[in-house]
Amino acid sequence: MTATTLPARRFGVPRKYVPVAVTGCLFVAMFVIGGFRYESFATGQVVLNVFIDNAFLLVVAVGMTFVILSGGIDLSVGSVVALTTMVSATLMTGHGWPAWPVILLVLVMGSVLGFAMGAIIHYFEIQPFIVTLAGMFLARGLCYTIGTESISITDPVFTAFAQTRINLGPDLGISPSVLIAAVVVLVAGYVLHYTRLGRSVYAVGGNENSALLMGLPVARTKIAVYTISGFCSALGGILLSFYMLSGYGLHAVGMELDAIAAVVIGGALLTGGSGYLLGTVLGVLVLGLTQTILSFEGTLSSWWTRIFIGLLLLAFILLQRLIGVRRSLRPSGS
Amino acid sequence: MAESAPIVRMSGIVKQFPGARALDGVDFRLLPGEVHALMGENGAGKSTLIKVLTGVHPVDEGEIELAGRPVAFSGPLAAQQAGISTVYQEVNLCGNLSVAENIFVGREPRKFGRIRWREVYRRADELLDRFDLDVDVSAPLSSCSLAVQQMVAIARAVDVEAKVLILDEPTSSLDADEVAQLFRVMRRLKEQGIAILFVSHFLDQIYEVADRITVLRNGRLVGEYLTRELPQVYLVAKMIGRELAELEKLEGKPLARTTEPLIEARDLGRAGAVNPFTLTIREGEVVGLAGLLGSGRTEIARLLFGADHAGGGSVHMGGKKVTLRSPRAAMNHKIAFCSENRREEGLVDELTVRENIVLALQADRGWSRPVSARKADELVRKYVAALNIKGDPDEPVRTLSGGNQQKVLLARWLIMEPRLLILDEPTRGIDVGAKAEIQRLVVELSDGGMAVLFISAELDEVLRLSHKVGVLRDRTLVAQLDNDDALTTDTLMGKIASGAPS
Amino acid sequence: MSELIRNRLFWPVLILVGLMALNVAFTDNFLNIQVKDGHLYGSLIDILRFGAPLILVALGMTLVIATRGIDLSVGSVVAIAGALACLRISDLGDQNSVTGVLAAVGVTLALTLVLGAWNGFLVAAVGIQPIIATLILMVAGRGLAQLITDGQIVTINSSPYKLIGGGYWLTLPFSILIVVALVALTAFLTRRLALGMFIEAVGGNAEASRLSGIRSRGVLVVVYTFCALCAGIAGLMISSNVSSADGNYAGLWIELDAILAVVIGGTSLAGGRFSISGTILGALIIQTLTTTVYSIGVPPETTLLFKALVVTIVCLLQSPAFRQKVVKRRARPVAPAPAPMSEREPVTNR
Amino acid sequence: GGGSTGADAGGSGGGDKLVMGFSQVGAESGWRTANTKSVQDSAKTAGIELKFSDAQQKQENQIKAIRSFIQQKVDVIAFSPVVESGWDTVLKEAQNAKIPVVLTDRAVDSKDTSLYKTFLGSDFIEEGKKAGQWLVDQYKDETGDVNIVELQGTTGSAPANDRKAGFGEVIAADPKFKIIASQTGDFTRAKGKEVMEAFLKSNSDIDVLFAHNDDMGLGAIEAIEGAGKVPGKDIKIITIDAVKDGMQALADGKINYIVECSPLLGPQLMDLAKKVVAGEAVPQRVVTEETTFTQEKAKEVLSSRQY
Ligand SMILES: Nc1ncnc2c1ncn2[C@@H]1O[C@H](COP(=O)(O)OP(=O)(O)OP(=O)(O)O)[C@@H](O)[C@H]1O
Ligand SMILES: Nc1ncnc2c1ncn2[C@@H]1O[C@H](COP(=O)(O)OP(=O)(O)OP(=O)(O)O)[C@@H](O)[C@H]1O
Ligand SMILES: [Mg+2]
Ligand SMILES: [Mg+2]
Repeated sequence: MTATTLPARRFGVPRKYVPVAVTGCLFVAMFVIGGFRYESFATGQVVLNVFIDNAFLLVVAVGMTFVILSGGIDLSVGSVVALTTMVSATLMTGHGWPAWPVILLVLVMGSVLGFAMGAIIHYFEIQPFIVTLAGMFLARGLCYTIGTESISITDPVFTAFAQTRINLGPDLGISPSVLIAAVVVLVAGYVLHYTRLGRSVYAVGGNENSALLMGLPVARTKIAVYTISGFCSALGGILLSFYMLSGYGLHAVGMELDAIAAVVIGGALLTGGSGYLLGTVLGVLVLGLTQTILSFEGTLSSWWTRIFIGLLLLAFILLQRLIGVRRSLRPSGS
Repeated sequence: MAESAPIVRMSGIVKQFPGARALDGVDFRLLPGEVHALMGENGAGKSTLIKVLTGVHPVDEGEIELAGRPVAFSGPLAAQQAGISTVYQEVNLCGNLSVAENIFVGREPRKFGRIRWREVYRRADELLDRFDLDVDVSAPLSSCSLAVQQMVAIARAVDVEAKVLILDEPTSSLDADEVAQLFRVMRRLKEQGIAILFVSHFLDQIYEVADRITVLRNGRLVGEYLTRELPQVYLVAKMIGRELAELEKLEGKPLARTTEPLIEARDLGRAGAVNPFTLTIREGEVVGLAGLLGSGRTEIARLLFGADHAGGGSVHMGGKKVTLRSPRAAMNHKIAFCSENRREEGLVDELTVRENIVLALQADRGWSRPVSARKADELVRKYVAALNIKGDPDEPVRTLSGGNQQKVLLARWLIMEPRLLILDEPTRGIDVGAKAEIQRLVVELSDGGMAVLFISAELDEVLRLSHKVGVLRDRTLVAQLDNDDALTTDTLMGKIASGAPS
Repeated sequence: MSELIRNRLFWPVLILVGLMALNVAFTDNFLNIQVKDGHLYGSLIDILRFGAPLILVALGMTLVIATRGIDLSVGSVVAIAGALACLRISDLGDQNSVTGVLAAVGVTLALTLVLGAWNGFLVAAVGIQPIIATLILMVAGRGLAQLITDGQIVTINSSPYKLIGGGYWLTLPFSILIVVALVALTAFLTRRLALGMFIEAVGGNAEASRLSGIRSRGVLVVVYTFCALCAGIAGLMISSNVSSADGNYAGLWIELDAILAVVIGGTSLAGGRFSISGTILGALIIQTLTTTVYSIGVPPETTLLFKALVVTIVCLLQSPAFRQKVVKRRARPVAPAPAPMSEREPVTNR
Repeated sequence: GGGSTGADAGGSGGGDKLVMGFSQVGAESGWRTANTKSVQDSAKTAGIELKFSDAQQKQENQIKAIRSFIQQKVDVIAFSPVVESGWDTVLKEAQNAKIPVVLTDRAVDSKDTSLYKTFLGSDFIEEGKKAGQWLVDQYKDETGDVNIVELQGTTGSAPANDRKAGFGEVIAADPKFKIIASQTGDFTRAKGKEVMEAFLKSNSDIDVLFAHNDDMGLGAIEAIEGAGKVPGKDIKIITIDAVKDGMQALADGKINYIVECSPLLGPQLMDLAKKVVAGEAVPQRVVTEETTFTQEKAKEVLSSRQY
């Protein structure tokens, strides 16, 4: 019981940050290899493009991070994104609504949907996988009921958001969506690490029963988490509308898997309670950079593209595991 | 002691679980500024009463009053807000959060809604210092031993400004020093007028700290007594409903020096867990391990069972070197290990009592040779009777009371008929009757030739059972003492504290 | 009666019956089963026939989920199996040669075993989270399937192969016989032998199982391999049914349907207890739902809404918490519950 | 803008070989694969370096790919849009980078037609109309109701929407044509068969089947045979695409009519690309040569089909 019983724990990166650190290093390594392999790859704009092209995914993945940290899962995000684009496009193009009320409306819609799913999950004790799967069917079904065609968005506000470039230097620029995504990440990071809600999310994810017995507001936390995810999906949907300038029921098919993959690649555990937002950001970047590499490669047929994505994912996860395990073996613990 | 108005009053409480009536018309009251012990055998309904009080389970019938007003809490949160702070029986914390957070989560010091982390760590450090606990408060809780976790849970509950403090078997894996610390804190709180409800199976502890005792038996109230008016023997009689014959006497343990060494660990060790040690266990010998929290007792047990990989050294059985690469390998050498943490490392909650009991046996036989239903029935019936396990063998094991769960775990390993049985805190959370039962069992088994490695936080118990006691200090096996008449708890304490050979 | 309601298969059965009733109301001869060309013919038989691959995939998925895992790669394995088998058969000189077809099927199933073992290896030995470990094969596997077919649809004309998914034997659809055999085998392995207990133990508490001497890794590898094998056989059925292999679409999203079937059947995604009969019911519910959509003429645009509605109802009905909170709340004012309880004999622990 | 090609020092090929970035929708069907092959092969023959990118049926992936083509400074960008709308932003970026764009297979709905040079491809609505027209002609003497079932493509996808619309428009002229059931078969044989089986159970008198592609038609044929009916006789079948298996079935008399939708755009595309890069004028719209097949015609051309 003296201080000497304690193993030195403060050398290097603390163990809990190892997965994130490893992911970060691997991301940099990928970028460097790409830079050597392809001409005009190692430019700042390539990195910025990864942000531009994945701003919506980033926002959606932030919401997913909350859900996964709490030990749940949200399969509805992709459909909610599609529904958002569809509703925005119909209201603006079809009914001539102005942009801002539409944005407000869809954000509320996404949150309400998330809230409803969260409430069902908590109060009726149904598994999140199923509830959000039903939510996925529902949102996608609503898209098709609204219309099966793709609808263009010509609203000036949306067009401005889509086509404005914020210059960061010579030949370097980002879209406003990137800024929005960045703000979302910062706010979410703050919420997760500096508010009671955030810490409750971790606690509920760690052990829901314990959290309940410790007197934490489990119901509120779980419902909040799905509401946040719904909100983020809607916001991601708006960013996707900026990106595509169209609403379409087939937008963002399978985006839920991308979001989940990003969160997990970033080192979070699907069982909940472990992971960091920074990891999610890195996870999104890794997925984005993978795609960039593929199009720079430019010679892969469709199926080799898929195999290659799989292999890259595998290599990444394996390296992450191997390096991570070796690092975390050093301190004691069973 | 002037009787003031009770702060908690429960009357006519009934709680029915599917298959068990856990509480049947129980009355209970708790006065401010007293330590009130709730006593009863395993499965008597103590934990259930506490859970009903704090809203974990809704009551079926009966009334609860807090400070004279009827209440029905929707959950622990509501109870906490009303001033009832609780440590539940099994450590209920979040292993993924840091030690400090486990103490403060949900009530972190904040400024403009922003958590002040420095303050959190500082206060956590301070608080744990009060319990003489030296841990890195930023380390994840899961890296701490069960005992530390239990202390953290207590620290959390004590730190809440509450009118009522409930501690359900808080001392089950604490050693004497820790318990003393806890009692000091409890007395201080008592002086501040806080009512404390305390559950423990250690009678000495009850008599040391409790003012009043309520006894439950089979979900019914037996009575409420002042501690000083109720001698121990009567208490036990009230708990188990009959006289406990010869609790203290355990016969038949001549030092079995002549037998063959069964297992020898030579310079076995694992970096960061336990320093290399050499230990011989003979057939029919009971070897006790004594030491403080985190001194490495559990680590030794895990190494001998192959649960962790040894970093160096070797294990020999019957003169031949064996490698204990996995629990499987150890089981092949007829070694059994009853873990201290029954919830995380022992039982499979969802499986039935029957399945949990035959699990190891089945694993040993492999998937293709199922234990026949008849054999399983026979074994289960035998051990349910032998260990007096209360509960339906076909119900999930999680519905059993804590002590009965511990017995199930024990039964799992006893049916393996091992040559070396490693028991890590086997009497944790077990009532007096059952404890005597288990102790007698250990003696019987060793008389029958089985070697036992016995780990317990209670030095008395270690001394009573062991032929030889290994003393651990700072993860090092500092001494191995023959248990002759010269060895007393005091000499052991001295060893643990100083480590110097006496 | 209350015994019946408490049975965990009660609600799935009720829902299945409800869906059937809906069909009967809309379609005249829904329950008709005739013998046509020497085999059984009718909507009910269709549900079984088209449900067969889903039942198989869900069967494997049940065991994986029971170990607290999940297998996203089943859809790709379905595609790979179909692709490889059809490719091998199309290379045969005589596509109707039974030995040739058997060889093709053998090679294919061997490959699916390898794929499953690969998943199991990643999960058990490398320690990757199941969802990601199988995501890798999900993505790459579909590419592999397309690589095998060269992106085309491989069409074959082989009557022995046709038997697997589209043929009949003793007037019964052969695919159903395969399913029955596999289900019986699984039930035997898990319920008669001790495999089921090991799976449930590993899923319930992996560390405790390891300390009880169960080779958790081995169990995991076996389970993932079995799941891939089931998916492989399902892939053979699907490709055999239409005598062609489609690398891109075969088995697309079947993993979601399979997981849904497992959960509707009462197996928790948190691992532990599993129910094979529940899973079969779940798969039948999903297939009946699909057939219902076709036969009562739900327009394609609203199909998903309909599905969402049914899934929600199913899950709500199955949730004890829902029944307690919503159904009981209504009942309470009519008859105060506690009264009869106290009259029951107290259960004593003697 | 246009002609400034020489200035692009980039392109990984170096030298003065023309570099084309081509963003394909995916590999979701045999048709699409044939399309990809045609583009790749003719690029090789035309001496054009092809940067190929597969979008796996997602528009966002196509936009990403185009953006990366701009980054790689290719000489010309060609792509088959997944959907019509939503291309303005990225096409403007291409315009700013002075990279000409050629659309294949499907148009975009941009108001600003200067964003792309030309559009090469077939017209899905027209295909639906051709199918409908044949039906109207076939049944012009029939007085009773003609019961039609329709197997749609993937819900919401462009070919499904347009073929349905074109077909519906033509047959709407005569009220005797009744679509009694219409359901998606996801463009696949398996679904086509499954849906058709259900149709056959719930509708006893089906006269005509219109399938949005050959594959669903082929699946449906199996279902019809399973129900003891004769495809092509008891139930007339019209499909679209004219892939090899479909043509075979047509020649065998199991399908009655196929509207061609040709995937072999490669040679024309390379031709256009060269012209565009050289700054030559090209027509805004180039329609691929497509025909229709009856059973007789199918027998003649069957041996010479490439895909
Ligand atoms: N969730 C539950 N479901 C069904 N039965 C339960 C449940 N919880 C407790 N029981 C039963 O209620 C009875 C009382 O259990 P309780 O946990 O209150 O005992 P206890 O007095 O705390 O015993 P111990 O000293 O062993 O902790 C036991 O028979 C137990 O099996
Ligand atoms: N007082 C303490 N301060 C810091 N760390 C501790 C303390 N007590 C235990 N630990 C941690 O707990 C870990 C587990 O130790 P181990 O399980 O071997 O102990 P033990 O002797 O079995 O004690 P017990 O089972 O009573 O907790 C050690 O690695 C140590 O880091
Ligand atoms: Mg208890
Ligand atoms: Mg210990």
